[in-house]
Amino acid sequence: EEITVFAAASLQTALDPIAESYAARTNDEIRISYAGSSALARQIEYGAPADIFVSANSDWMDLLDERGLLAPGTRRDLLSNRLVLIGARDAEPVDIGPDLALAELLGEGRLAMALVDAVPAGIYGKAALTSLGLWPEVAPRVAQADNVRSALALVAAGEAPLGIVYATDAMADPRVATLGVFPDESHPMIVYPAAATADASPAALAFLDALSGPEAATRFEAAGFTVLPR
Amino acid sequence: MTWLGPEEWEAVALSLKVSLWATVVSLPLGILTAYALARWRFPGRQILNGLVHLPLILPPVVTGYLLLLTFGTQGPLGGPLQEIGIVFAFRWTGAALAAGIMAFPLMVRAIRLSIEAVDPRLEAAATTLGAARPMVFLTVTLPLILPGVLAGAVLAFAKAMGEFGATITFVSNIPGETRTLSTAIYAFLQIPGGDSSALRLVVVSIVIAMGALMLAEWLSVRVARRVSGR
Amino acid sequence: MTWLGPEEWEAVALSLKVSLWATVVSLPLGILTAYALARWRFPGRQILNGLVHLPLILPPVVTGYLLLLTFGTQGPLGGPLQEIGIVFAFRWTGAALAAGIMAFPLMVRAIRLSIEAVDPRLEAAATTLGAARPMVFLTVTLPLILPGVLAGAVLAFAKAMGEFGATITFVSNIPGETRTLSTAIYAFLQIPGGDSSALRLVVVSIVIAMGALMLAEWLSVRVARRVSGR
Amino acid sequence: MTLEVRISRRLPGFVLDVDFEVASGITVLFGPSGAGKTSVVNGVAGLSRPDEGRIVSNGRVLLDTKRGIQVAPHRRRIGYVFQEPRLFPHLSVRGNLRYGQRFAGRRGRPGDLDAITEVLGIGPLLDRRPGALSGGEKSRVALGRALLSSPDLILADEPLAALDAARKAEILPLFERLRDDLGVPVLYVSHSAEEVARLATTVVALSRGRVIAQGPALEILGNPSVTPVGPRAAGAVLEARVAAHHADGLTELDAGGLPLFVPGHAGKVGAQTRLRIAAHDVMLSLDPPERISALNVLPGRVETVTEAEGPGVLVRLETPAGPVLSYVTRRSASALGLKEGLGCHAIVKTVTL
Amino acid sequence: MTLEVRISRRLPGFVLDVDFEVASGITVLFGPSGAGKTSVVNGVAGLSRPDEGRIVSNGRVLLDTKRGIQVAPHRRRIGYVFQEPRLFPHLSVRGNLRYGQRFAGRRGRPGDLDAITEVLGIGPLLDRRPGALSGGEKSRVALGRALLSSPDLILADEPLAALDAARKAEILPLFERLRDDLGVPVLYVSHSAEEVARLATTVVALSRGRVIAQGPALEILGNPSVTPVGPRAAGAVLEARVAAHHADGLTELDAGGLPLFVPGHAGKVGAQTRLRIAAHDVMLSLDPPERISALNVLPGRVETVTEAEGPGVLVRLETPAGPVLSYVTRRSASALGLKEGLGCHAIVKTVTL
Ligand SMILES: Nc1ncnc2c1ncn2[C@@H]1O[C@H](COP(=O)(O)OP(=O)(O)OP(=O)(O)O)[C@@H](O)[C@H]1O
Ligand SMILES: Nc1ncnc2c1ncn2[C@@H]1O[C@H](COP(=O)(O)OP(=O)(O)OP(=O)(O)O)[C@@H](O)[C@H]1O
Ligand code: MOO
Ligand SMILES: [Mg+2]
Ligand SMILES: [Mg+2]
Repeated sequence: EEITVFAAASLQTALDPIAESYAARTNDEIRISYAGSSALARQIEYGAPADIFVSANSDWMDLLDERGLLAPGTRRDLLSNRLVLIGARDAEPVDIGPDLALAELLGEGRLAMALVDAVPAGIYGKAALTSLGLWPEVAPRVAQADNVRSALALVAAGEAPLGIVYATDAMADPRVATLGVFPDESHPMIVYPAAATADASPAALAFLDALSGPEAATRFEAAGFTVLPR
Repeated sequence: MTWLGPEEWEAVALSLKVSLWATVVSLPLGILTAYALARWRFPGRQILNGLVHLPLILPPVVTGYLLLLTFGTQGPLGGPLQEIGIVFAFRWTGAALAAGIMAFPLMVRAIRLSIEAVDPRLEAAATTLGAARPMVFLTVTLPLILPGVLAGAVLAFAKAMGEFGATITFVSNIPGETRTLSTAIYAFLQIPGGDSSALRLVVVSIVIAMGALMLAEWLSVRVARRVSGR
Repeated sequence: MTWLGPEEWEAVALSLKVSLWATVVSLPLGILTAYALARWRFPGRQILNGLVHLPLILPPVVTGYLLLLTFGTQGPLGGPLQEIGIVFAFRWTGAALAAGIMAFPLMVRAIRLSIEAVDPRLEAAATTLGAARPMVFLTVTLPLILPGVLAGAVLAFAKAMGEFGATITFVSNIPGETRTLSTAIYAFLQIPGGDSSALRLVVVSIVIAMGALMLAEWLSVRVARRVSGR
Repeated sequence: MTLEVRISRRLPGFVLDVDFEVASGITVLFGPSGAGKTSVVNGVAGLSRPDEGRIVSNGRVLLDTKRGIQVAPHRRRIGYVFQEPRLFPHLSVRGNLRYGQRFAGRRGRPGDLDAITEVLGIGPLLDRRPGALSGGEKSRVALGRALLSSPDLILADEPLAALDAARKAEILPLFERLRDDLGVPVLYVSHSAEEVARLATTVVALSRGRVIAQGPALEILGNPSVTPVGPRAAGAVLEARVAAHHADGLTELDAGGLPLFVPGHAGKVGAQTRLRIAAHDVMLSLDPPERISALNVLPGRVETVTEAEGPGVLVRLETPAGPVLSYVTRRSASALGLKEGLGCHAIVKTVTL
Repeated sequence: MTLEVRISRRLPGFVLDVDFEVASGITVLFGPSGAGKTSVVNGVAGLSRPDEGRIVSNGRVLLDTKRGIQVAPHRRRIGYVFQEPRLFPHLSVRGNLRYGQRFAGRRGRPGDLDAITEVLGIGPLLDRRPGALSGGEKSRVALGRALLSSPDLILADEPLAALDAARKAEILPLFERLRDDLGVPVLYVSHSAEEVARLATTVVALSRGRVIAQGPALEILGNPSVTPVGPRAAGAVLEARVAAHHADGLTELDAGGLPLFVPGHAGKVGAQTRLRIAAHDVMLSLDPPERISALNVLPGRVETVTEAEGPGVLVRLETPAGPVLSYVTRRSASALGLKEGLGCHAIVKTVTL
C-alpha cells in the first residue's frame, strides 16, 4: 500500500532510513515529501494527498487541527530538539545564561539565526534570548536566514562568528562547534508534532504508530532529537 | 553512473520530463503572446503584459501559493479541470505547470524581441504575393524569428530546470511524482550533511542545462547562417 | 498609506534601491557580455555563455550559497574586495549583487537578441565613414539596440524585485539593510495567518513592478518610433 | 481593362492627392524623385491606407473609403516589384520565386519558372540565398517573384534601375509581352526615358504629389513642356511592319510605305512593330539630303512649331509614316524658316533607332 | 595620385580576380550585373577580406596580404556610397549627413553641409528620418553623407541609379568638380552610358569577375568591341574654350578654331571645357551640308574605319578640333565610300551635345 508522508525538511536524515526499513518490513510503499512546514501545511489545507504530516512546529499543526483536516486522536508530539549556540570549530565553549556577554563575543560580527518572527528555530531563539534578557542587546546584530540550515551555513562559512540552531543541525556539520546549549526553560518547548490526515488509510496509521515506536526512537536519537514519550 | 542512486535518477528523469513539457507546451502560447504583445494593439494589452511578467516579479513562493489556490483541487480552475480529467495538484503535470509559468516571461520576452526585429516590409511583400496573415506568419515571420524562439525555449528550459520555489510550494516534493532535481537539491540542503548529495545533483543539473544550451547555440548559428545566406 | 508600517516602507525603499542598483550596475556589463557572445568568436565563449546562464539553471539557494562562499568576507573574492573597501556580506550591496547575478542571464539574453538583429551593413557603413569599432558601437549599434537594452533592464529589474532565494541565503535578512520586500513576503508566509500581511506587500510589489514595466513599454515604443522614423 | 485610382493622403510635409484613370496596357508613373510615385503604388497595393480614395482595377473595387470597402492586400491579386528588392532572406532564390505561386494555385496561368528564370538570367542562382546575390541579381529575382505569382495587375517600381543596358534589353520584351500578349495591366514607375518610350501605353506624370499630366504616351511624350524629363524624352512613335532582314545586319521596316532601316530587329517578316524616334535624334533638311551617312529620310510637312524647354523648339512633321517630332535649336528653326506648311525632310540615323 | 587594385577572392560559384592600376580622376567600373563591381569596391573599402591582394591608394598601402598589411576600414579615409542607401535609421537626415564629419575633423576640407544639401535638393528633408524618405531621396542623402566625410578616395556604387534625369543632371557636376577641382579620386560603378561617358577618366570593364578591358576612357569608349555597353558608349572628347554666350540660349565654343554651338553652358567666357560627342550622334556627309537644322559641322579627313559591334563601323575623323568618332552603318559606309584619307564633314546636332 502507498503511504504519503509530508515532513519538515530537517527530518530527512532520520526519517529516510526509518521509512526504508519499515517499507522493507511491510511491503508498503512510503513516499516522503520534504519541504518547509508552512508549505506542507498549506498544501494539506488545499487537498494534498498526504496521509501523515510531521511538522517542525505546532502552529501549523494547530491550524490543520482547527480546520478538521486531521484524523481525530492521531496527533501526538513526536520529537523535541534543543537550541544551541554554535561558533567556529575552534571557538571556546560558553555558559549560556543571563550573564552571557553575547554582544562582546560577537564583536563586529553577526549572530546567525533563522527568521526570528517566521521560522520556528528563529522564533524559539528569539524567545530564549528575550527570556535571558540578551535580546535587546543583540537584536540589531542578528542576521536572519530563511531556515536553520542557512543560518548554520553562515557560521560554517565563517561569515558569522556565532549562530543559534538546533542541536541536530549543529551535530551534523563538522565545520562548527556547539558552544553551549540553551536552557530548556528559556524557550517554549520545541516540539515536532505528527498526525494522520482525515482520510488516512489504516496502513498510514500503522506507520504513524511505528514512528512512535522503539526502532524509530533509536534512529531519531542518533540524529540528535529527543524522543517525546507518547 | 553509480554515484547517483535510483531515487536520484528518478529525479533527473522527472526534471527532464517536467522541463521539456513545460517548454514544449508553453512554446506555442509563448509565441502567440509575444506576437500579440509585439504587434496587436488591444485594450488590456498592458494588463496581459503585466500578467506575463508577474511570475518574475513575485517571489516564487508566492507564485506557487497562488497556483495552489487556483489550480489546487479546491481551486476555481483546479476543480473544473479535474472534472474533465486534467489534474495538476501534486502531479508532475503541476510541476510542469509551475515551471512553465515561471519560465513564461523569459520565453515571451525573447520571442517578442525577435518579432519586433522582423522587417515589416518583408511581411508586406508576402502579403502582396497572396499570403493571408496566418500564412505570412508561418512562412515569413516564424522562420525569421527562429533564433529568438530557440533562445526563448532554451531560457525557459534552463529556468524550468532551476525552478523550485514555486514548484515545491504548489505540488510539494513527492518522490517519483513532483520531486525534481531542484527540489531534491533544496531538500538535501535542508538536512545536516546533505551538501555533498546536493552537490552531485547540482553537477547533473549543470551538465544537462549546458547540453541544452550548447545545442541551442549550435542550432541558432545554423539558423542564422541559413537566414543571412552566408 | 497607513496600511504599511514603517518597517514595511523600509522594505519597499530597500527593494527599490537594491533592484535599481542591481539593474543599473549590471547593465554595462550585460551589454558587454551580450556583445561578446553575439559578435566575438573566442575560446571559452561557450563557457562564458554557460556561466551567464548558471544562475538560471541552479536553484537560487545554491547560487546564494556559492555567492556566500565566493563573496563572503572569507571568500576568495570577498576578502580582497573588503581590503579595498567593497563589502557585500550582510549589506544591501550584497542583496544587489545577488539580485544582479540572478537577473543577469535575462538581461544578457534580451540584449544579445537585439544585437544579433542589428544589420551589420549599417555598422560597416559607419566604419567607412571613419568610426572606429567602439565609436561604431556607441553611435550605431547601441542606439539601434536600445529597445532590447530596455527590455533587458526591465526584465532584470522585475527579477530583482522578485528575487529572494539567493539574496536571503547570501546576505540573510537584516531589517533596514537586507530585508527586501520579497524576504518580508516570504517571512509572512511562513507563519499561520500571515497571508493577509503578505498580500499587502505582494500588492505593493506588483504596483512597483508594473510601473516599471509600463514605463519601459512607453520608452520602448518611443525609441522604436524614432528608429523607424514613423 | 481599366485602372481607376483616386488617392488622397496627408503626411507631415507631403500631401498626396492623385486621381487618374487609365485603360489597359502599361501605365508609366513618371516624375522626379519624391514626387509620390511609390506612395501611389503602395496605395494601389493596399499597403498604405489612404485618408480617402477609390481604386478600381478592371471593374473590381479594391478600395472605396466612402463605401467602406477595402480589399486586403493578399486578395488584390497584384504582383508588386518593390523599389528595393525585399527578398525573403530565409528562402533560396527558388523559394523566393515560388513563394507567390502556391497562393496563385487556382488562378490558372501557372507561372513558368523555367522560362522566367531564363529571361532574367538567374538560372545559376536558384539555390543561392539572397544574401549572396549582387544588387542587380536581387532585383531580377524580385521581378521574377512578382511575375510568377500570376497577378491580375502588376505594380513595378523602377524594376530595372539596377540593371545594365544589355540586361535591360533582355528583360524589356517581358513587359512588352505582358502588355501585348497577356493583357495584364501594369503600373510601371520609371525614370528612364527609354523605358517609358518603349513601354508606356499611358503616361501619368506626377509632381509634388499631384498628377500634372496624363494621357496616351504619344501625346504626353510629344509635349516636352509637361514631360518631367525634359525634351530628351520627347519623341514620336511610328507603327511599322517588318519588311526584310538584310545580310548586313539591318532590318528594313515599312512605315506607311516609306522604308526605314533599323539595326537588327527580332520580329518576323510581316510582323507589326512600334518604333520610337526621339525628337532630339531627328535632323531637318529643306532639301533631300545626298551623300550623307543617314539611311532614313522621311519627307514631310511642318505641322506645328512649338516653343520648348531649353534653347530649342519642337517641330511636328507630318510624314507618310506618321507624325515625327524633331527638337532643333531656335537658331536653326529661324535659319531654315520653319513654319507651318513648309515642306521638309526628317533625317534619322539608323544607329540611333 | 594613383589607385592600384589587385584582389583575388574565391566564393562558391564566383571567383573574383582583378588587377588594375589607374591614374587620378574618375575610374568607372563597368560591367554587367553580377560581374563583380560591388565586390571590388568592397575590397577597396576593406569590408571584405580578399584571399590575396594589394591595394595602394595614392601611395598609401591599404592592403598587402603578402606583407600582412591591412588598414582598418575606418582608417582608409574613403567615402563609400553603397549600392543600397544604408542610412542610419535612428538618425535624422542631418544626423546622417554629419555622421562622417566628426571623424574627419582634423583632416581639414570641412565638408560644406549647406552647399551639398543644396545641390542634392535635400534641404527640406534635414529633420526627417530615413524611414520617411522616398527611394531617390535616400540615395541622395547617402551620397551626401559619403561626400561630407571629406574622404581621400570616393567609392560610389551606382549612386544615381534611383534618380530621374533632371536630378542626375544636377548632381553630375558634383562629381566633375571632385574630379577636376578637388582632385579626389573616385571609383565609380555605373551601368549608364551617359554617366560613364561624361565622368570617366579611366574605364575598367569587368566581366565574370575579371578585368576584360581597362584604359583611358577615350580609348575604351572609342572601341565598342570591348565596351560592355556596346557602341552607344563610344565617343570622342574635344577640348574647347568658351567663346560667347548668345541670347538665344546657345553657347559658342571654340574648338581648334572651329565654332561649336552647344545648349547653354555654365563656363565663363574664355574658360577651358571638355566636350563629348557620342559616336552615334555624328552623321557624315561628303558635301558641306546646307539648309539643314544642324549647327555644327566639322570638316575633316577619315583616319580609320574600324569594324564595330552591331551593324556598323566606327569612323575616326581627324578635324581641326581634334579626332571625332562616328558610328555609321556598314551600308552607309560603303555607299559613301568611306576610306582612309577621304575628306568628309561631321554633322552634329546642337541638342545632342
Ligand atoms: N556570398 C556569396 N556567395 C557566392 N556568390 C556570391 C556571394 N556574394 C556575391 N556573390 C556573387 O558574386 C558575383 C559578383 O557580385 P557583385 O555584387 O560584386 O556584382 P556586381 O557587379 O556589383 O553586380 P550588380 O550590378 O548586379 O550589383 C555575383 O554573381 C554574385 O552572385
Ligand atoms: N512617413 C513619411 N512622412 C513624411 N513624408 C513622407 C513619408 N514617407 C514618404 N514621404 C514623402 O513623400 C514623398 C513621396 O514619396 P515617394 O516614396 O512616393 O516618392 P517617389 O516618387 O517614389 O520618389 P523616388 O523616385 O525617389 O522613389 C517624398 O517627398 C517623401 O519624402
Ligand atoms: O525565481 Mo527563482 O528565485 O529562480 O525560483
Ligand atoms: Mg519611389
Ligand atoms: Mg553591385
